[in-house]
Amino acid sequence: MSEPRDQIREHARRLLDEGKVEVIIGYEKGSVPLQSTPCFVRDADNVERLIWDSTCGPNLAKYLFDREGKTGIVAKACDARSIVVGIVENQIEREDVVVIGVPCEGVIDLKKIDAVLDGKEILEASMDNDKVSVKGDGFEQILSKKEFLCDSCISCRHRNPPVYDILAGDELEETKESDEFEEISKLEAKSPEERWNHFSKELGKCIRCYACRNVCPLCYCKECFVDETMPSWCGKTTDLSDTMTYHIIRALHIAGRCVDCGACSRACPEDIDLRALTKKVEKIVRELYDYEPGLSLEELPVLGIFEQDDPQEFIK
Amino acid sequence: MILRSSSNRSVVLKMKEKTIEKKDLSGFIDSLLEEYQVFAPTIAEGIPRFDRISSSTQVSLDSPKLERSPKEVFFPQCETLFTYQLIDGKMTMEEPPALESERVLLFVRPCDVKALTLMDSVFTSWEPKDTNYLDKREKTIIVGRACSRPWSTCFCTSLGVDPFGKEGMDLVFEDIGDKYVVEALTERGGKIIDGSSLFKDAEKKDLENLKEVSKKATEAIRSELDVKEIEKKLKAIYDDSFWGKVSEKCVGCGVCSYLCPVCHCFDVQDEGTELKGKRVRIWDACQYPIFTLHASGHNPRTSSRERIRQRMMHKFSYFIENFGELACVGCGRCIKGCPGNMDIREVLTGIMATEAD
Amino acid sequence: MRSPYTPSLTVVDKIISENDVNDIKTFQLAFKDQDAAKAFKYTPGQFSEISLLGVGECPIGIASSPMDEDYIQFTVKKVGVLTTSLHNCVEGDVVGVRGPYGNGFPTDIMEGRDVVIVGGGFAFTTLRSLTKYILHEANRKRFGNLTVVYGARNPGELLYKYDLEAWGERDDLNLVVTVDKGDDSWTGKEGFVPAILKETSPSSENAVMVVCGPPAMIRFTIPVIEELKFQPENTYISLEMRMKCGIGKCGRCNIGSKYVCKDGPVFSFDELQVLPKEY
Amino acid sequence: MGVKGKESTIVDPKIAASTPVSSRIGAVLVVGGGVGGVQAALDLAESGFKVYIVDSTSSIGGVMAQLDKTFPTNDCSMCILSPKLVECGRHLNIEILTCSEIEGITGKAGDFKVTVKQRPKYIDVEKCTGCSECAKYCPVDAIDVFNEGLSERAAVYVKYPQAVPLAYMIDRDVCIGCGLCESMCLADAIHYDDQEGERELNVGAIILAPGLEEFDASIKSEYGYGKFRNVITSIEFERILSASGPFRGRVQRPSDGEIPRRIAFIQCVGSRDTTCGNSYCSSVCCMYATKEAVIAKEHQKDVEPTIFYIDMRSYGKDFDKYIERAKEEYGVRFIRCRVSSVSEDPETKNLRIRYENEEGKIVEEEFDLVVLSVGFESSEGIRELAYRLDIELDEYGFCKTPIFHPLETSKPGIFVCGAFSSPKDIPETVMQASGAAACAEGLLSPSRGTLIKSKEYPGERTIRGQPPRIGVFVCHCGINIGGVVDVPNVVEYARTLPHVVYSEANLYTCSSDTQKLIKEKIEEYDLNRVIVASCTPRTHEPLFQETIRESGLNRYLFEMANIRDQCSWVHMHEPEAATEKARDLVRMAVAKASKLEPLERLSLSVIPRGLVVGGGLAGMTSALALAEQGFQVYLVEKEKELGGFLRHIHYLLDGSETKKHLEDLIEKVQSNKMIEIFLEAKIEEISGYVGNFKTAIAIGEDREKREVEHGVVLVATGGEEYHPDQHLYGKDPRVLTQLELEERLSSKKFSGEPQNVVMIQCIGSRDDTHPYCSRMCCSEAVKNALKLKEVNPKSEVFILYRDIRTYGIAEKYYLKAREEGVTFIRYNDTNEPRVVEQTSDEGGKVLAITVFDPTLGEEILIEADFVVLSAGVVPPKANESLAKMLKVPLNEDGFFLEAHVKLRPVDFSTEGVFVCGMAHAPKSIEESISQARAAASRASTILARDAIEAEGVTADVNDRRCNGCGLCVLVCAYNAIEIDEEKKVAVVNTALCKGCGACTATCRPAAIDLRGFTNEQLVSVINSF
Repeated sequence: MSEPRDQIREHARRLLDEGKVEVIIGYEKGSVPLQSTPCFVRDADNVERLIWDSTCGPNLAKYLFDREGKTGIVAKACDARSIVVGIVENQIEREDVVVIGVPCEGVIDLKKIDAVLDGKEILEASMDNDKVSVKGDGFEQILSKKEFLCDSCISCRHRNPPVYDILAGDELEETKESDEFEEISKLEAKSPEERWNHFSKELGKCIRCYACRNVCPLCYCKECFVDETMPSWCGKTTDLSDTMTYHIIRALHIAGRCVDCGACSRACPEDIDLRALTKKVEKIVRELYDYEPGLSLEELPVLGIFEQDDPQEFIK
Repeated sequence: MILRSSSNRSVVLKMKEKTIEKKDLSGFIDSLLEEYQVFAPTIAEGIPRFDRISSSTQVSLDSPKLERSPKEVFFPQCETLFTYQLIDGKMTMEEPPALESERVLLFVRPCDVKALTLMDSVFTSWEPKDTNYLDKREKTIIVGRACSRPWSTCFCTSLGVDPFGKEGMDLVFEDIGDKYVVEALTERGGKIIDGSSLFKDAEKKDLENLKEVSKKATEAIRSELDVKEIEKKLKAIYDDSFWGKVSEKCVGCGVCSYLCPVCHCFDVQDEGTELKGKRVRIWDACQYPIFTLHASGHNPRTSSRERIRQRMMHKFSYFIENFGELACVGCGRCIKGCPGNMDIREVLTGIMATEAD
Repeated sequence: MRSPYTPSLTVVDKIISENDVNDIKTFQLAFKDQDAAKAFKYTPGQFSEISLLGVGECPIGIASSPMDEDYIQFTVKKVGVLTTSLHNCVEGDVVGVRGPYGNGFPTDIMEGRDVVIVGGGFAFTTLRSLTKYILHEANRKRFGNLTVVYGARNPGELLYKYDLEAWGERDDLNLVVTVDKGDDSWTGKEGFVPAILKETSPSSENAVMVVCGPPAMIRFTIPVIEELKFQPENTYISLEMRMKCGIGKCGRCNIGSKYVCKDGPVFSFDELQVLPKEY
Repeated sequence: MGVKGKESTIVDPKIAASTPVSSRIGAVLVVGGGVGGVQAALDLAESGFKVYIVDSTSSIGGVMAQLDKTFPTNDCSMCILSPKLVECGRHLNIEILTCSEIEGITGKAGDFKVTVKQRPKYIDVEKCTGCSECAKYCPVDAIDVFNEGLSERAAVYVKYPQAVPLAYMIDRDVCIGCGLCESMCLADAIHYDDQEGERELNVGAIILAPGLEEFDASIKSEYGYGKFRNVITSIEFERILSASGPFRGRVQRPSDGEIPRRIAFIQCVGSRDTTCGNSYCSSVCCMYATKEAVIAKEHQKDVEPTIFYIDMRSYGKDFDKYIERAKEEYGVRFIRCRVSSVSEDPETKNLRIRYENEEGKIVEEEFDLVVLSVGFESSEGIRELAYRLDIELDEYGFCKTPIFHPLETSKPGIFVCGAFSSPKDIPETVMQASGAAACAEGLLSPSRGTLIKSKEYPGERTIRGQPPRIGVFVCHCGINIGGVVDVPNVVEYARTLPHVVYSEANLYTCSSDTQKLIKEKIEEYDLNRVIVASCTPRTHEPLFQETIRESGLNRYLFEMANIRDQCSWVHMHEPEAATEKARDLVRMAVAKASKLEPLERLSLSVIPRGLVVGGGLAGMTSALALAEQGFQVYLVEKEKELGGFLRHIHYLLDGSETKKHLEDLIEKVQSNKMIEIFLEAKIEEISGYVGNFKTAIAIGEDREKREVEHGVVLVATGGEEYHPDQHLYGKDPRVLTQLELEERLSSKKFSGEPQNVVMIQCIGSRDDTHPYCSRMCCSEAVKNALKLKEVNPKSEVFILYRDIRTYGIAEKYYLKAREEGVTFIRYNDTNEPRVVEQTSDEGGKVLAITVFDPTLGEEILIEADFVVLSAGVVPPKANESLAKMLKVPLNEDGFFLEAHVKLRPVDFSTEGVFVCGMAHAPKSIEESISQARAAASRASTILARDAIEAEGVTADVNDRRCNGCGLCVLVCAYNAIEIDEEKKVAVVNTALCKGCGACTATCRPAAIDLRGFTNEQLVSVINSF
């Protein structure tokens, strides 16, 4: 079998040639080492721009919302799950999308690499299966990829896209090595005061740039609650009360929908621990309803339906 | 006090260069703290930014990341314009008091200082002047630092910004290894080092070293762009399909604007109730769909195509028309910050390469 | 230091409901502070930022004439947050005002020339200011013939019915009021503004045209203006744009390099021709 | 909105003999104000009849008001009952006579004259505002009967806080006549000299819903009730569990107030017990005991409940699932045995229970608390009532009813519902209540609408564009509010609030003179919004809305500030803080009121015709019930003939034949001019909504198309016998189902040699694929066993069962079967019987059944000539497509899921659609008939109107924000929202919207607002706080 990257290119070429899609949304090499950038290929001659490696972080499902026409999309497992949520929530027409699924072993968290380089800037980088070598002014280092994966990738339980039309690459074996909710459990074990401090510290950093919201495929509201003015739900300042309101409500809005793709965390310019909120909400939904979003096109959104035996501990 | 405005900059003096040993720097900073409010690059919670310090130990000159722009020292993200309160049926308003003492902003890169002068144009070049900004700007002594370590994303030189430029600074520190060459550019700048025994007159060797370092740093800037007559180009391609393509991957967040040292758009909001509260101004960004949304529902910039175009036009065309300068200093923050790795250098190259259709 | 963002306080003196469905009201405000009242010198076509503390502020064109010395008036349609709150105000409530802002209509250029004022719907507010200004006895002689063409969707939507009535009795202006669709009691003209303008056919000879109205009206009026041979440099329009600060700083109301709040809102057609059509 | 008088064409001959059609009285007397009486009264009043409710106690509500939670949903009993009570209390056409008893009766069906004796309450119900001041000052401590004697109350009392009518009364037995209450009462409501009164009511029909009494547990002396303090009855335990009970929901035992860890429930106390004369089963105790065990566990985690039972009779819809949950999730221990005795440890007051376990060993176990699950029985009062009304009772003292007329007493014009006819649970009671109402409606339909009052309102004032002018009325509520909150201060404060142009204080804002005053002030001050700061909108909002409507204001321009329940009552010791809070609450109400807008109530015309789907017993009965009331009915049957399941039932438990009844019924349906029958018909499409449905039907072999329009739909699609695939069924001709056996027995094919017959219960019931109980198979088996014995007394009949579920009176036949020598052998679900064919000693091929008998502890082998499988009931496959068309849900088992299992057992949350018979769940003939009549009654509340008014508080979609995700569609219980596929936005059908707000809460981009509770209004309330 050829590399997933080559398979992607091959399928993309075929889909474009056969007129099955108008555009292929995939990744291309970014302008900064170890970054990729979304890429829109409309011409079969350009499929060579498409890449697939551990830098392919952005959740491309975002671009399917509000898009018209037939679209091919390169989707790693979490992107595919976002697409599923989009379909289930009537935002994406299943027949308008050709999902080129790619089994994924996780993507790199550049912030983690930066942290160990201690201020040295990467000027060049290359990757193979499990190593990343980075080069800069007067240094060269080989890093183990596994240690620099995004947190969401480390705890990932769905490395294979649950829904796809074409699979590029071989299915991977799912791992369940670590406890998915380990970090959350640690946080839960803390005292309310400690938790308050944690969230105050993290959310206090927010500059309200809305990168987290805008990269999230599931934040597709035509008008976000923070932008609403009649009434105004949430102040626009960077006061802690406002930033908390924003992040907590956003987490609640993606409750039962968030697939933990980690895009928000990666996008945050202030390195906020956003997953502490989203993962906690995911955990609650899991515990209450034994539900994971984005795995099936048949299942209705868990918080959109009501069943007689739904847990309702909150009403006593 | 020296009056300063965009049109009437303080008199630039030529004073003799001094040097200070690096080990003495903290002593100098601590001595400043006795007299001034001091702002300097710090790292808090992993985020490098310009912040008020209370001790020289907080200063961080080699941050692992590009620090947040110093614009927030003059134009905070959230700034109270005034507070109001209804007491016994009578409404009273109170503006925050003007700064009581002078401030020193330490170690700003030339590009960021340049950005401040650009912002001056917006806030102070016509009446009514923005008093909130002006007050802070007038009462702050800018201590620059020559940029001897540019980042890979820097492209200042292409936009006419010199990493060893001194425009807009009151005092500049230039790193030549174990010491800094220090040059007072204005009286105010000279004032803060006058009488300090830590500063010695520069020797010839130091100045030679400085030349060397400066040359190296300028060479280290890898990105070279040709943006000659870009404003004309932009006018020509205003309706070009280029904008559709270039905007396709933009998700419409405000990272680029918020990290940009020149972006200055803001929103005004009331926080509180009819009885008591404050009116604040908050950074805003032209990439947000609601930025130009009218109450009627009409929006002149409906999609990211128009919004990206506005951003580029503003920086590279409209600003030139109004002030004769580009509203970009090539600091590269937006490149590093963009979650989709949208690279303004590529956009600029794309603009220059586009023939109007 | 007084920040340009701090409003002066005024009291709502009077509220006039302007239309049948009552979503347009004229608010007559009086400054609480005499110095502020004196400082507030404006020309027709300028606007102010109207504040309700705790709600926010928004720019609103001044509907009164500079000749009205004791008060200023704003005619407000209930559309957004602030305007809705303003509509809930009652006489005696406190409203913040800062300004005046913007360039206003070029009354200096109009001097000695005929003036044609064309307005449609709610946009008539600043045109009313201009009309009142020209009609004032102290000013009337400085201007040539005055033609006012004003239309609304139906009779109930006509603003300033009291003014229209008074103006109709004067012989020093040619007032043409029209509605798209009349009702049983309507005896005036029926028809769209562009058609009525064409029918009125004012001379463009040494004349200045000022036009304000909804986009659709403007679109169909432009050909008529051209037909009537009004030159772009003698034709003025007042633009609507989302503004915030009102003083050219906050950066959202630009059309090209111009800020509508600072460089406008009144533009001549030839000025507009070089600006992008982003409004 | 008026109610039409309908022409009746067909009248039951029995009734026709009573009173001429023209002179029937359009009023009905309901005896008993429990949930049954209340339901019957509401149905009747809603469909155009004047109703009197007579209750012997001081308020309506009955036993249900005493319960804590209800099975199987664990809904709070009071929470679901109270709205009905309130509705009853304020219904223009329902008059409640409390402390009243039937004295005598004259006349006949259609025109009765009933004398009612009213005991004095010593308090004027009209004047009493329920403020409770009198009780606070009453020096007497009397036993609180409502709390089953577990707590005390004053001599002047109200039964419970939510009582309807909420008027106090004086218990003269304990009153010491000190006069304190009289001096405390600011409403001047106390009259010590109140006398017994008498009323004569002229009614066309009477519905009896007096309920039953609990068995007196002290009769079973071996359980120690009355001797040992920690032996209590289930109803006492119910009060203990209740948050409003004597211990505020804390589970504690009476002797020392300690939390009992080990709690024993002893079943069948006073039921299934010939020693006390009650050989019937009380039908509800297994479930309520399990529920009490579960709730106790929920209240106190470490409680360990044990239930001692004989057979687990969880035969109702979703009951078995509840039992399973109790076992699995709550760890409730179930022990099958009869407890022989209870003794007390005098020191610890703990109780020792002796019982014989399944292995036959005597075990003694200690418990902290013993709860006796007492059954129901008839009482002296009930016998007295029956005597006065001259109706027949059965051997147990229950009302005697014919199986095919389960709601009719022996006297025409007098109907019965609820436990009085036999022990039953709440939903069965509610069904019967509606059913009995249908009987009365059928009888009196010519007089429908003749005695009711309806209200005329002035035209609505237009307030559009006017600035808010708010009037605030602050209530002292006697000293209830005024004694804590500084009311004048609040009034003064209100005056300073924006838009408030008038403000005043009232002693009782709810009194009728204040209503007049409010109207005057609206006029005088040109008010366009009105706020009352007083008690609770739950009880009083409609009253004030009514008042402002009478002044020409839209009812939605009213707002209430709850400064009593949520302020003066909870902060009674902090008057200053309470005043401050009252000011806050008033300010918040003003903030909302200033943003209130008039809302329109959509008026929907009603097509006065019904569609009944299914031509079985339930379908025909309901069709006939509707036709009797003068409504046209379309009856759709998928088969070529009418009759359904009943065609396979040939005789009943008491041995009587069914054929005649069925033929009669079919004949009646066919000859009724108001009923149009479509046979071999298939429903292809149903569109529309309540009052206005349109249905396309394909009829006959050539699928002839027909489109009908109708106002309601009654679903009576019935059930089918499960087709077994086990125990050689279908492979061996000697393996039959009960229906097949019955067929043979009735066609006399079984009269030959004595036969050995083994019946196996729970085939296709209570298994993995059909987890529910089919309810009737036990009775069916007993019935056929008795028949076999009758045909050939020498036949040996074995019934292999898991639990014998011959609930209610059917228990009698179970006993009879045992007496007649039918052998009952229990098997476990883990140890199912096996059927094989083998060669007998005689060399013939016989069927051999092996089964493990847990009592013997060994496997036994039975040779049989026939094996009869008691196949369960399964829902017809077609239910699925019908449910989709009607947008109503099915439960997991495929039966239709009603709107509320307790109180709306025939309704769906989709208005205008009703269910009855086995489409709902497996049930008996009587139950099907009762429910069918109930469905007709519920349907008539819609059909009797010219138009129905939709709620004004409805959802409103902002297209600009809506992103068409459809979550609102999913959460809407009323199917009122659809996505416009073109515009990709949600669209609300305001005719269906009930204004519940579920969509609003679900909508992420806040694109849905609830009119009357808009985000803007609510945020302004919050902001003003």
